[in-house]
Amino acid sequence: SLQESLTEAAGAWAKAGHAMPVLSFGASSALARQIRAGAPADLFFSADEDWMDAVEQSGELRPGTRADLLGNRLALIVPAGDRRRFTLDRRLPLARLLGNGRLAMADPDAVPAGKYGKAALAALGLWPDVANRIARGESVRTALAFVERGEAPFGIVYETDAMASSSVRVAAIFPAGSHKPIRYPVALLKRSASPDAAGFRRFLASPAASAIFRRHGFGPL
Amino acid sequence: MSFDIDVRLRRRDRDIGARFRSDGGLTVVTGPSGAGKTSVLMMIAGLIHPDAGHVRIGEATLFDKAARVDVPPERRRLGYVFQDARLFPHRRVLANLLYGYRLAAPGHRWMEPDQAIDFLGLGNLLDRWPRSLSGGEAQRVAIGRALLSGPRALLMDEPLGGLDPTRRDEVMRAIERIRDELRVPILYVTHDRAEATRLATHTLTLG
Amino acid sequence: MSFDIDVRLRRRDRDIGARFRSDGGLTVVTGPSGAGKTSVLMMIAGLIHPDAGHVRIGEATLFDKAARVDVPPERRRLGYVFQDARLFPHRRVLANLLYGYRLAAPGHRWMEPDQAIDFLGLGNLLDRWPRSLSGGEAQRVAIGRALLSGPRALLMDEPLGGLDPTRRDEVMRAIERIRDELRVPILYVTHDRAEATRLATHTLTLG
Amino acid sequence: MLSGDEWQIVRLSLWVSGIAVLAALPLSVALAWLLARVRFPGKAIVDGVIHLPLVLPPVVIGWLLLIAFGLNGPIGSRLHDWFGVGFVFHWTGAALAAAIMALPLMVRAIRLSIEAVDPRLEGAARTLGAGRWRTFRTVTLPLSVPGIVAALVLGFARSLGEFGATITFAGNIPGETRTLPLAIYAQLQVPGMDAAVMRLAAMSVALSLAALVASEVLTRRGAFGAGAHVL
Amino acid sequence: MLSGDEWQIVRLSLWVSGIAVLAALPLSVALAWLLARVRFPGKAIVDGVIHLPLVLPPVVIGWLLLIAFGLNGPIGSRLHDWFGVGFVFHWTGAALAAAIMALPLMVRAIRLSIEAVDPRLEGAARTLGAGRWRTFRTVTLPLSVPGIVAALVLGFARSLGEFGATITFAGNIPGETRTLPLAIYAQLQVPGMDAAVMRLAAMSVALSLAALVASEVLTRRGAFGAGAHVL
Ligand SMILES: Nc1ncnc2c1ncn2[C@@H]1O[C@H](COP(=O)(O)OP(=O)(O)OP(=O)(O)O)[C@@H](O)[C@H]1O
Ligand SMILES: Nc1ncnc2c1ncn2[C@@H]1O[C@H](COP(=O)(O)OP(=O)(O)OP(=O)(O)O)[C@@H](O)[C@H]1O
Ligand SMILES: [Mg+2]
Ligand SMILES: [Mg+2]
Repeated sequence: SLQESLTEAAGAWAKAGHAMPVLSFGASSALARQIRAGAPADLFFSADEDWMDAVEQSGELRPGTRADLLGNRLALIVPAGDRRRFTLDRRLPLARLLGNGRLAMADPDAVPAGKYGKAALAALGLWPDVANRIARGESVRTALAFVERGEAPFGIVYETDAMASSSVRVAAIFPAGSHKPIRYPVALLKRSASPDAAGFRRFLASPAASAIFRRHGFGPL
Repeated sequence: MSFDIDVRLRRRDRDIGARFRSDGGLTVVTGPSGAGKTSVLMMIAGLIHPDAGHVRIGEATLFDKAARVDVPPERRRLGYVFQDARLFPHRRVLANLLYGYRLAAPGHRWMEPDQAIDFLGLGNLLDRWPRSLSGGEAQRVAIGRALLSGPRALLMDEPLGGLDPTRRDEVMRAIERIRDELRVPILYVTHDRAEATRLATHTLTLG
Repeated sequence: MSFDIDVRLRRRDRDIGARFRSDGGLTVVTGPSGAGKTSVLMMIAGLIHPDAGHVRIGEATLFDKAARVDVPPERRRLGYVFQDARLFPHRRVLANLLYGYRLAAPGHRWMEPDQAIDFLGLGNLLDRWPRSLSGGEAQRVAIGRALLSGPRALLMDEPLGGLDPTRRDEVMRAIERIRDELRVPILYVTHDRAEATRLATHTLTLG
Repeated sequence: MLSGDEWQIVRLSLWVSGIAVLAALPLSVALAWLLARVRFPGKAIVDGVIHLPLVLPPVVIGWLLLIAFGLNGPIGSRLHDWFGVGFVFHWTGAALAAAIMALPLMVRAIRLSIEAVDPRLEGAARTLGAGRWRTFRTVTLPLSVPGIVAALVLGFARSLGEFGATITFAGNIPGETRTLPLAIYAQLQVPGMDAAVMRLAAMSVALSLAALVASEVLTRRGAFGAGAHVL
Repeated sequence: MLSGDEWQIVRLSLWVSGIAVLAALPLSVALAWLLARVRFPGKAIVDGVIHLPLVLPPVVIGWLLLIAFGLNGPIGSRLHDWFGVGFVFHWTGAALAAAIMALPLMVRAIRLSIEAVDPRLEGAARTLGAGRWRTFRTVTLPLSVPGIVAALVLGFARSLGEFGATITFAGNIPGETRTLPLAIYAQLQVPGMDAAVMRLAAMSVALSLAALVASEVLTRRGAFGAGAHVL
């Protein structure tokens, strides 16, 4: 998730002599709804392009300020004790590897990480075999916990999440072509009254901020 | 001051009620268990709604089915000593005694707390919780609470039940004074013949 | 069958208790309000723990502080008619009457439900809820419930309070029979002199 | 009105909530009685533990359940070895989560009612030959019916609405653990699915209304002829 | 032990939960009385609406609050224009969410106690000259203290644990709406922060234990000399 790196970036921005931005973290859906309900926000940084589109369509964005800032990769993870490595392609017998176990991932119909995961598995032709073996989590974090606790032998999460947990190991990275690029768009809101907002948005795209994001595993675009 | 009462109530199996007039004094109400004595008192007090009839005490019409008069219990000014004591369990004895006294208009009061505490022998119970009282102690507090509320009439449902002969005699003397000197009309339920003979100016037998 | 009782209890302000023996029959307990009559009955029944003393009825030692005997109330087999009726509000009259009867060993029972219902005049109340009973009706049910539990002795706390003279006489006759024919020892609290004179084989005055 | 999938979700929700509440009831009664009528050392701790599911965010409770009842957890592994019972990714897990979340509400409601039972009636039962346990069964418990009914209603409603602990502990598996709240949450994550959300939410509301009405009828039945001598 | 930030979170949680419970109390008492003692058409609906926060997933409640109390919402816009009160991204929003979520528990506890008050005592008060309202204040309410205390405890605990509605409605803003559960959730999102989670969770538990102990003391004070003639 964006939470840690963004907090760090905000700290760096404040250290450079600016006012500390007020950050509110939550599911993209919740944030988008708050914006639509008239919440006094300046900037929307979303992990879900669909919700950014929805906010854009309802005319809340300041035109020309939307940009994709970060990218991420999708990882197949296993519990830390599992030493196997795999290559993710059509030949991977994922269903057989799962056995009676389940594949933990965020909700493939609702949450972005799940949607990307489903698309990638489908592109690899693996989805039909595992579709009824999915353990859906409310978020990537829930899916991660299932693998961390050994309840599920495999999980699909963002590379950034996998890197942050010592209880899981990345067994494979999904090929870039197997799903739409994972992008984190940011945009200024029409309602924004803060003079600092545009500056902070520019800062997030700056090399200084990029370094922070990269350290957490994001691929700045 | 006088009673002019006519109340009736339909119960599942039979009718209950009473009809009588009396020009003040103490009316003893007797009758077998289940005759409806308590029910009549409750109807007069406004705690049960009669199906028909009227309740007049002195000049005041407190209930009249035909004329659609129905004064709520708190404005009837009737001092009710219940068959069970019904003390407020969350107030100490003194607070129970003063509950009605404080609500009464000063002009309506006709007994002071000290007096009641004295003749009912409540002096050393004042800071006790009702739950810790013996049967007779609770009954005496209930009598005091009703007298102190400055009522225009008294409804007493076996008020001396559970009192020992000495207390009984003291309370009866007080009731006689209230009847004769203060001329408060009293409706008095009892099964005790001696009590009835001593106190009654009228007798009403139910059932 | 006999009572051998010595119970005492420290209360905040003073001590309460009683000490007496009697060789069966009916022991009337009198004394002013607050003397400790109810407390003594409760201690004998095992509902309050005495600070010292013993309770022996017939051969059975039910409580002995020194010997650390303390039989729980349900195994003392004492039929307690409380000063307030204490009927179970969630059971109809018949179920109240049969509560103790059903729990008693058949060999301990000495009265049948029909008998009790008959002499207490409860026939048309059997399917009523306690909450709808008049004071006297509830009291009669309470008496029946205690008698039917097949007790080895009776503890009766003003059992005739609230009964009309006719019922009173009937119940007293039944108590006399229980005392004389069944020879069940009885501890009987009352303030009524006539009742005491008629029923007492012994008298115990407290306070 | 509802699609086949949606009906399945409703049925599953009813089943999970029903089982959760019935399973939690005996424990709730026992705990309520303990807290209402017994003095023992560590009472505050028991009381505190019961309240945990209220105080901690449901996700944390789910996480703790995962640690304790998961296949690798101290309790879960034993239950699995001895009885073959699994919780994670299984409807039993959803029911366990719902029961745990409902427990504090149920205990408190029953406790309030037990505390309101007149101990003098219990004393009367004792003199009539009923031991402690029989007295509890025949006097205390029936007189606590209002609290028990309230516990059932509160517990059922809470179970119907349970989300965070369930998804964290049991996952979100269609037909197995996807109850109404999980389905609603998933729809909420998708822009433009507000109508589907509303339909499922309406279903939840309808179920709980039915439970409420049933409970009112139950309580009225259990009123022991109230209404007589009312004032 | 706790860092400065963490203390701030604890203080904010206490403040938000305290305000929420105190604000919900009068409404809870009024609703409890209505449901316990008054018959009126549409009673089932009122009862049902009160239970909504239990039955629906908290996130849905947060969303409904957002629709109603957001700056563009029918209520929120008016409150903002007239009183300058805003809820979204503001601690008042967190308190409102907590109060709404606590309401059904509080109403039920108080209702149970009011229903257990002997109406004959209310009748006695009436004959002594107390009108309906005074009877309620001087007899019914004080005798319902066990339910009120239970309501305060349950409500406070529930408020302390409130997460879903708060984050959806009021956002997750440090120092403003980031209460303990939101902070815990944030830490949970970060793998490997289990120690921080545990520390914050322990804080929640400590606060609610303190509330529990206080409530036991309160109830014992309000026992009106119980213990006499116990059986
Ligand atoms: N809800 C009810 N349903 C049926 N009968 C009732 C109800 N409430 C009271 N009764 C009956 O009405 C009759 C009159 O009751 P009431 O309490 O007025 O009698 P009472 O004359 O005061 O008797 P007591 O001397 O025993 O106190 C009784 O037979 C009682 O059982
Ligand atoms: N918890 C208590 N604290 C202090 N005093 C108490 C407590 N419980 C009872 N008492 C007192 O103990 C005394 C004995 O009470 P008990 O009920 O045994 O009297 P009694 O002889 O049965 O009186 P009555 O004829 O009025 O029923 C009374 O003065 C009563 O007030
Ligand atoms: Mg009567
Ligand atoms: Mg007594």
